[in-house]
Amino acid sequence: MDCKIKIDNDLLSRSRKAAVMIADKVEELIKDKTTTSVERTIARLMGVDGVDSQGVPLPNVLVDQIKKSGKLEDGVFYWIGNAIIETGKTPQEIARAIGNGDFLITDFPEYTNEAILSVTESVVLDNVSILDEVAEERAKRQIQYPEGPAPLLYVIVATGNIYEDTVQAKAAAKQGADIIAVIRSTAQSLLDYVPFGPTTEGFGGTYATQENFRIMREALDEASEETGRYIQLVNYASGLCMPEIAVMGAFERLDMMLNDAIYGILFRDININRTFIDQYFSRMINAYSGIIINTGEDNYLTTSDAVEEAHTVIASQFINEELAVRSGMPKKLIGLGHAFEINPDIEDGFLMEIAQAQLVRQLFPECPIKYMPPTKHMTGNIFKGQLMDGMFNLASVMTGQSIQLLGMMTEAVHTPFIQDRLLSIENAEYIFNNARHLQDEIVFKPDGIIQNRADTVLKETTAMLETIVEKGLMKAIEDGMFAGISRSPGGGKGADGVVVKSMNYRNPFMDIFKRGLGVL
Amino acid sequence: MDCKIKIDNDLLSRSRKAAVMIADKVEELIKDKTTTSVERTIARLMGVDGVDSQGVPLPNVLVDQIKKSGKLEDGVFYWIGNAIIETGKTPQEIARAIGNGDFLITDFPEYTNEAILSVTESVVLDNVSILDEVAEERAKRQIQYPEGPAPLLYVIVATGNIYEDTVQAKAAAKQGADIIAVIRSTAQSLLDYVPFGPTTEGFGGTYATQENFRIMREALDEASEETGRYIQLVNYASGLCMPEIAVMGAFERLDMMLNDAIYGILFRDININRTFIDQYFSRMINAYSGIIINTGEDNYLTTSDAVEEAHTVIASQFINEELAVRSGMPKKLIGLGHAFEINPDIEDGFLMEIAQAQLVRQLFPECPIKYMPPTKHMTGNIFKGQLMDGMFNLASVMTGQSIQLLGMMTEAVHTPFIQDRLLSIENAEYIFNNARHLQDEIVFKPDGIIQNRADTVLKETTAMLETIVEKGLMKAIEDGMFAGISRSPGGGKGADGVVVKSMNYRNPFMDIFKRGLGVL
Amino acid sequence: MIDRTAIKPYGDTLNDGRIQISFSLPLEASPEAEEAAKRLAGKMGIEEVSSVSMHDMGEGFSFHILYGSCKYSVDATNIKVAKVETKMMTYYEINAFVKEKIDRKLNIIGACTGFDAHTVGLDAIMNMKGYAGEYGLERYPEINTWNLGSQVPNEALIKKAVEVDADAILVSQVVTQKEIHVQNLTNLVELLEAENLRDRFILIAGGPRISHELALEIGFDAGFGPGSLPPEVASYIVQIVHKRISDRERS
Amino acid sequence: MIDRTAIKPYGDTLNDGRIQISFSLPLEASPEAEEAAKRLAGKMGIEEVSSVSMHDMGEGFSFHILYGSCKYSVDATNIKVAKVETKMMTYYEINAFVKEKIDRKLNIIGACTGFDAHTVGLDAIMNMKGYAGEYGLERYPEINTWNLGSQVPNEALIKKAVEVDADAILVSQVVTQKEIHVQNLTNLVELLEAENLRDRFILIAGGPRISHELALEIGFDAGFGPGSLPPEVASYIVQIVHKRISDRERS
Ligand code: B12
Ligand code: B12
Ligand SMILES: Cc1ncc(COP(=O)(O)O)c(C=O)c1O
Ligand SMILES: Cc1ncc(COP(=O)(O)O)c(C=O)c1O
Repeated sequence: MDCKIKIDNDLLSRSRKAAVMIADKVEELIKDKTTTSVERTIARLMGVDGVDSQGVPLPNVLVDQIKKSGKLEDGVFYWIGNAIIETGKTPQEIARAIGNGDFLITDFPEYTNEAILSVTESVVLDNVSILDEVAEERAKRQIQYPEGPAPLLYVIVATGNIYEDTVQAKAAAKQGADIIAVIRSTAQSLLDYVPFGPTTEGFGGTYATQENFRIMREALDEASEETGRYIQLVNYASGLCMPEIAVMGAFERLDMMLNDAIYGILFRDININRTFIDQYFSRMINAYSGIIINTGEDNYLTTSDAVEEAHTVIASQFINEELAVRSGMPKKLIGLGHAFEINPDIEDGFLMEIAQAQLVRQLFPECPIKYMPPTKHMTGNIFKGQLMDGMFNLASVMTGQSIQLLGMMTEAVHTPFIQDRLLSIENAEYIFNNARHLQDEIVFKPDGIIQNRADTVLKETTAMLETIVEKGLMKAIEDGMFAGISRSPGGGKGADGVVVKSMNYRNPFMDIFKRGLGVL
Repeated sequence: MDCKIKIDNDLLSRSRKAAVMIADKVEELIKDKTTTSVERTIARLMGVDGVDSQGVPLPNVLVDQIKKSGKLEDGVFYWIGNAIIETGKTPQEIARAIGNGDFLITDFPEYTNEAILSVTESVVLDNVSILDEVAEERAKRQIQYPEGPAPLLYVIVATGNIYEDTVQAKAAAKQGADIIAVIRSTAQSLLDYVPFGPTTEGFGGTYATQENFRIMREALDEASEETGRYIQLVNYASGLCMPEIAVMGAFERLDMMLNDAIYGILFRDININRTFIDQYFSRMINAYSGIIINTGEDNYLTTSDAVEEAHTVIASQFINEELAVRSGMPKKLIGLGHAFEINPDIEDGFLMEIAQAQLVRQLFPECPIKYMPPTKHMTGNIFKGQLMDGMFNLASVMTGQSIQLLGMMTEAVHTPFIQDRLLSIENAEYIFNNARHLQDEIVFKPDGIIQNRADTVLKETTAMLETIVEKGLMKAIEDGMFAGISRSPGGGKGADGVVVKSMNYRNPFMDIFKRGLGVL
Repeated sequence: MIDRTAIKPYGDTLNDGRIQISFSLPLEASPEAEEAAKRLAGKMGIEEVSSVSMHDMGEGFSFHILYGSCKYSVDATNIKVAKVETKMMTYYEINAFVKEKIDRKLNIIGACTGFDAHTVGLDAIMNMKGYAGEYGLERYPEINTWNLGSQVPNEALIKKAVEVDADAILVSQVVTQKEIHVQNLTNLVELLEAENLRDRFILIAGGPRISHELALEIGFDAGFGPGSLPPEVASYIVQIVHKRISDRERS
Repeated sequence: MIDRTAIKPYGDTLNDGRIQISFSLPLEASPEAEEAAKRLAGKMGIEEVSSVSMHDMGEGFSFHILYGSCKYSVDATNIKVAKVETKMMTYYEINAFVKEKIDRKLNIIGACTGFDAHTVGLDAIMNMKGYAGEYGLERYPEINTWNLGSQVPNEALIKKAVEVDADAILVSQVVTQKEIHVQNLTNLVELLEAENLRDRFILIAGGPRISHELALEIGFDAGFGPGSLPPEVASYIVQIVHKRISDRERS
């Protein structure tokens, strides 16, 4: 990929420096804290799964009981370990027993950390080695079924019924899709637990459950075998259960996870601390398991004006990138998101889209860039919509994007029908192929509309990042600097799930992941 | 408009030189001949119109009678003038009388050319001044209702019924169309007369009649007033009645005429001599009346492969241009045609389309270039079709084309429905506006696919033209060098309408037009 | 001439009935699937059916595009559609109207209810910045506004509406899958009725799939669909508030 | 499980019946026109109709896009579509077949008849170069061909077919407006019958709107639609010629 636009290196290094300072403060803020969802994740990593007789997931049963006893500050690892010593049971048996009301886990005599580390060593290593195996399995399959040329074709399924989803997903794969995302039901991000088992009822999406992951993975593996291409599976490590879903995805060989440092705060009114803590551990799980994350900056442009707020996308990408690096993510797993959302009626709007896409591409050359389609300005006019999606596909292949979430001509009407996906894949394949090397063919005029637009956006980005350094990210969010949405540090859902860790607290998984990822 | 691709000036000047030599031979061939259709045209220019009791157009009645008497070599002008002297009637009265069988025009005693010129002077000048007035009226209206930015939006109507056509045309104008072409009925080009009066039955189009021209002109003038844009009207000066239709269009203020030097020979198997003779006079009428012609090279690519045969389009454009110049056409009236017809499944096909469009644009910088949409590779898949039309529109605005014949998503299905036109106009307006200045923004890589493709095509063009010089245009056509269709010089329809002029022969209109146009 | 009592689709000739349809079938592409598609069109009253495109989609599905001639017509002379009848005023006229005729500031509260987090539409109506060149309600000097944002439970909305003594409640519903918007809106009306509060507020729904008719059916006072503008909504509210005051004074 | 006796359109859930339709109405865009469009859809048996787009087109017309749920289903178990039944052979197999089993070269003549000047389709089947990677009939060493090109009157075609003693006549018809192709093809059959020549030739029609079924109806032996390939046509001809020879020998 050539460098098509000139980038002001001073602005670039100032932006990166600002991102580092912003991330420093976030790390400072979260380093002594854990959350209920992180603890449930640790429980899952120790093998706890399933539901009690009321249908409450056992990780919740366990963590809720400890929390109720006021002892979550020691962490679920400590208490499970302690119970193992006392009962000789496995973590899962312990959780089930608690679910049955057989005992309170916090009632047992308390052993030393050393004792606990030694009794849990095998369960920890066994579970980590499952993650290793899954990652190896992926690597193996990706060699056996190599992927096509970028931009990769990413489509969503969203029937609400996991079994309908598999039909649609396999059909899409055969039609040419490379990546399948199962959209979650509207309500899920605010649930403080992960539903259990296969599900067949959701609104605008299908619940993320470990069983649903497994069912879809199996279907896509079949599709891989039939098509000869490794079909990637995506879900959302987002919302109140961010790290739990990350670990479930890691167990079931998901390949990508939507995961953003700020999205939940802004768009789901989730507490800021909760989000940052969850995000840090989620990304570590993803990184360790070789799962690509997709950040959610595209959402800013569905809410605010895509011309006026272009720089907020890039500022957020710098922050998301830096935070991901702190979780040990290599650049190649950091999928940064942006979107083609400029009002189609604007003269030369396409030039501005190209400027933005090219800028993102060049600022983050090692990151897989995820390009989101026109949505906000899509109307029920499916014929014009098909065209806007075509221009989006062209912008992508002209600027070397990596992951192309395909636009649907029925965007303003319904979640995709089977034929909507067919036509969107056909759209992308036509444009990508027909203009395959256009990016190598054209040079942008040095002082033209495109270059000038890129300059302006980068300038505004640097200015925004430096303002955030000054006032702090919290205050920036409170001031509505992203998507015009204001959130206060104390507010938001899930705040009560944030817990300051005690001296006793241990999370051996994080230690292993850090070691594996080379995080200090 | 910048020069985006480098053009080899040696190839360019060799091509032009070849075109001059080819045109020389064509002029040589035709200069001592006339045709029945040219003669009917002269009759019309003298005021003959209407039909006899059998419905045969009076220009045909007149010319057929003279021909039957074996005296067409003197020309219809001579015989009408002669009859005026003898009968004192107007040309129209004479024609009507012949239609009634009152007398044979060739039976009168024969007067001298001087006598004839003097008695016809006023009728000739009066009719020419009608043409002048019509052209002035157009000029006036084009100032009052200025046209929008290029590419101009050109759509067709083809209901078969002139009254439905006007409804569709006015709706299209309001939706944003700049140019309306009324497609002719399939059968018309092979009719050796022009039907008379308003018509309501046609296959795949509506008959070109002078009354239909008038009805549509009136409708479009209303549309101009309502939209504030001068709406141009197009028909076909093509087929066996090429010059007659040219003159009817000139009377009824048509603005463009499809008119090609070779199209009829190839695609309608019309005799070569007939075509060249008709074409020469048709273009003179068009030129004198300020009517833009549209050549038909696009048709080669609907028949042959657009990648392999690209050079045949440009070779033909050089010939068409040179022949038009000989008829006194200024460059700004020579609308050269080409087409976006590369198989959409070809990798980098879009780059080849751009190369071709840019090449045509730069080779003929003063000519209005008429760009024809994808048709051959359109299927019933209207959703993909809408997209291909979008890419066509993009190629156009990227390369500065002048006249954009809009593609229809239903191309493979039916002649356009009212909504097909709506959606195609919306398509063009979106793409043109959204990428308005893209052509000023990008430079093509010196040694890239686009430049190399343009080089190859120009090289092949020059070679083809030089081969044609060697073997002669007749032989080239016989050898199937254009669109793979072979036609022999003696064959084809309308050959019997070619007549070698006698010493007596006069065509005062041609003299006036030549003078007006500065043709020697 | 067009016969308005028997309006038919139009392709290129009056009453030709030409229409386009497309759909998928759970049959793999084959001449039989194509025939099935045509027969289905036939059942729908489409004549001269022409199958113009068929795609195989894998997994035993095919996609079909057809053209044909619809044999039905509709009587356009007896169609009545309920519409918001109040006069559309400008920003300035609305503020002047409130000042003159109501003589106190109006209180308007809005929310995206249930799990709906699509705030852009409601913001378009309420936010300072407004929409399509029109100021939003926040900007109106004669109107006090509370925009509760996204995912607000109906109960919370009612509580706040009572607290601020709202004249009008604006509810946005964008997600419509499985008619969830109708359920949410109906539930709000029921809750208000249960607490005997229904008549206290002008109840307005909005969203891309909301029509005035639908809103009336559900028990709202008005509904605003796609492309609605802030002054349309404000015009309606101030005139109805004024009317209700006048009615009360008169009785 | 899919019930093949009651196949319905599929959007994202089995039997949801979802379909898309679009058409124009001779009514200017208005809520009433939108309602008229919905009622029309209703008459077509579409339920839960949602009008998703309406354009005004000027001159009193509007364009409508709707989605909805089709209430009809079709029985896919009783659909039979006539198909060309001969075995598809390759270029080499066909030539070998002629050599071995017929032992003389075949004569095939083709034309675009009437006013039809669309030669590309016929050329795809007949020309040397062929189509989609398959050689055309001209290339077959065991076949003599005459391609008369465009706008050939039926009379001229018959005359030439008799002259060259054709085994098969290929007719291409692309323009279909007002069913002109059906008229042209029917006329050819009638002329042949009148001259008692019908049985002498294998009569084949082709074109984008030709199906085998349609061809049979009109009285042709076979029809070839969009995407047909030269060896398909050649396979059919050589096998039928062979069959007719065998039949004759046997009787
Ligand atoms: C932007 C957007 C989002 C953004 C929302 C950001 C935000 N801050 O609002 C994000 C990315 C967060 C989002 C998320 C989701 N979305 Co969403 N989203 C859209 C999108 C692209 C545009 C909506 C929009 O902003 N339109 C612009 C505004 C101005 O138009 P409007 O809402 O119609 O408002 C106008 C009128 O309707 C009216 N109006 C609206 N409200 C009110 C209220 C009152 C009182 C009045 C008077 C008037 C009024 O006035 C406004 C101005 O004229 C649509 C697709 C589309 N193009 O329509 C999908 C869409 C609405 N989303 C959809 C879905 C399914 C979701 C998700 C559930 C997906 C998922 N499973 O994760 C999530 C969850 C959201 C949730 N919990 O509600 C579906 C809904 C399908 C359906 N019909 O049920 C759509 C149609 C996309 C699709 N095809 O799948 N989405
Ligand atoms: C190319 C073309 C032309 C070219 C033809 C050049 C040429 N040398 O053939 C030109 C520009 C001259 C032309 C002119 C016109 N055309 Co035209 N044309 C087309 C176009 C774009 C493509 C047709 C084509 O070549 N397809 C490619 C070939 C390979 O496909 P095919 O024909 O289907 O052939 C395959 C099969 O059908 C089959 N097959 C076909 N014939 C035969 C025969 C036999 C025996 C067998 C076995 C098989 C077989 O095998 C082939 C290979 O698989 C179509 C639109 C479209 N995309 O389909 C319009 C189209 C056919 N044309 C149309 C019209 C109206 C015209 C005109 C009448 C317009 C006018 N008023 O001036 C004129 C007049 C033509 C005339 N007198 O017939 C309409 C017809 C509408 C209708 N359904 O009736 C169409 C559909 C365009 C439109 N939407 O308006 N046209
Ligand atoms: C980062 C991220 N997470 C999650 C979601 C999905 O929304 P929800 O919060 O309902 O899971 C999105 C939507 O685009 C997103 O970008
Ligand atoms: C120059 C020219 N004349 C005429 C026509 C129309 O065909 P016909 O010969 O039926 O008039 C075309 C078609 O594209 C054309 O390019």
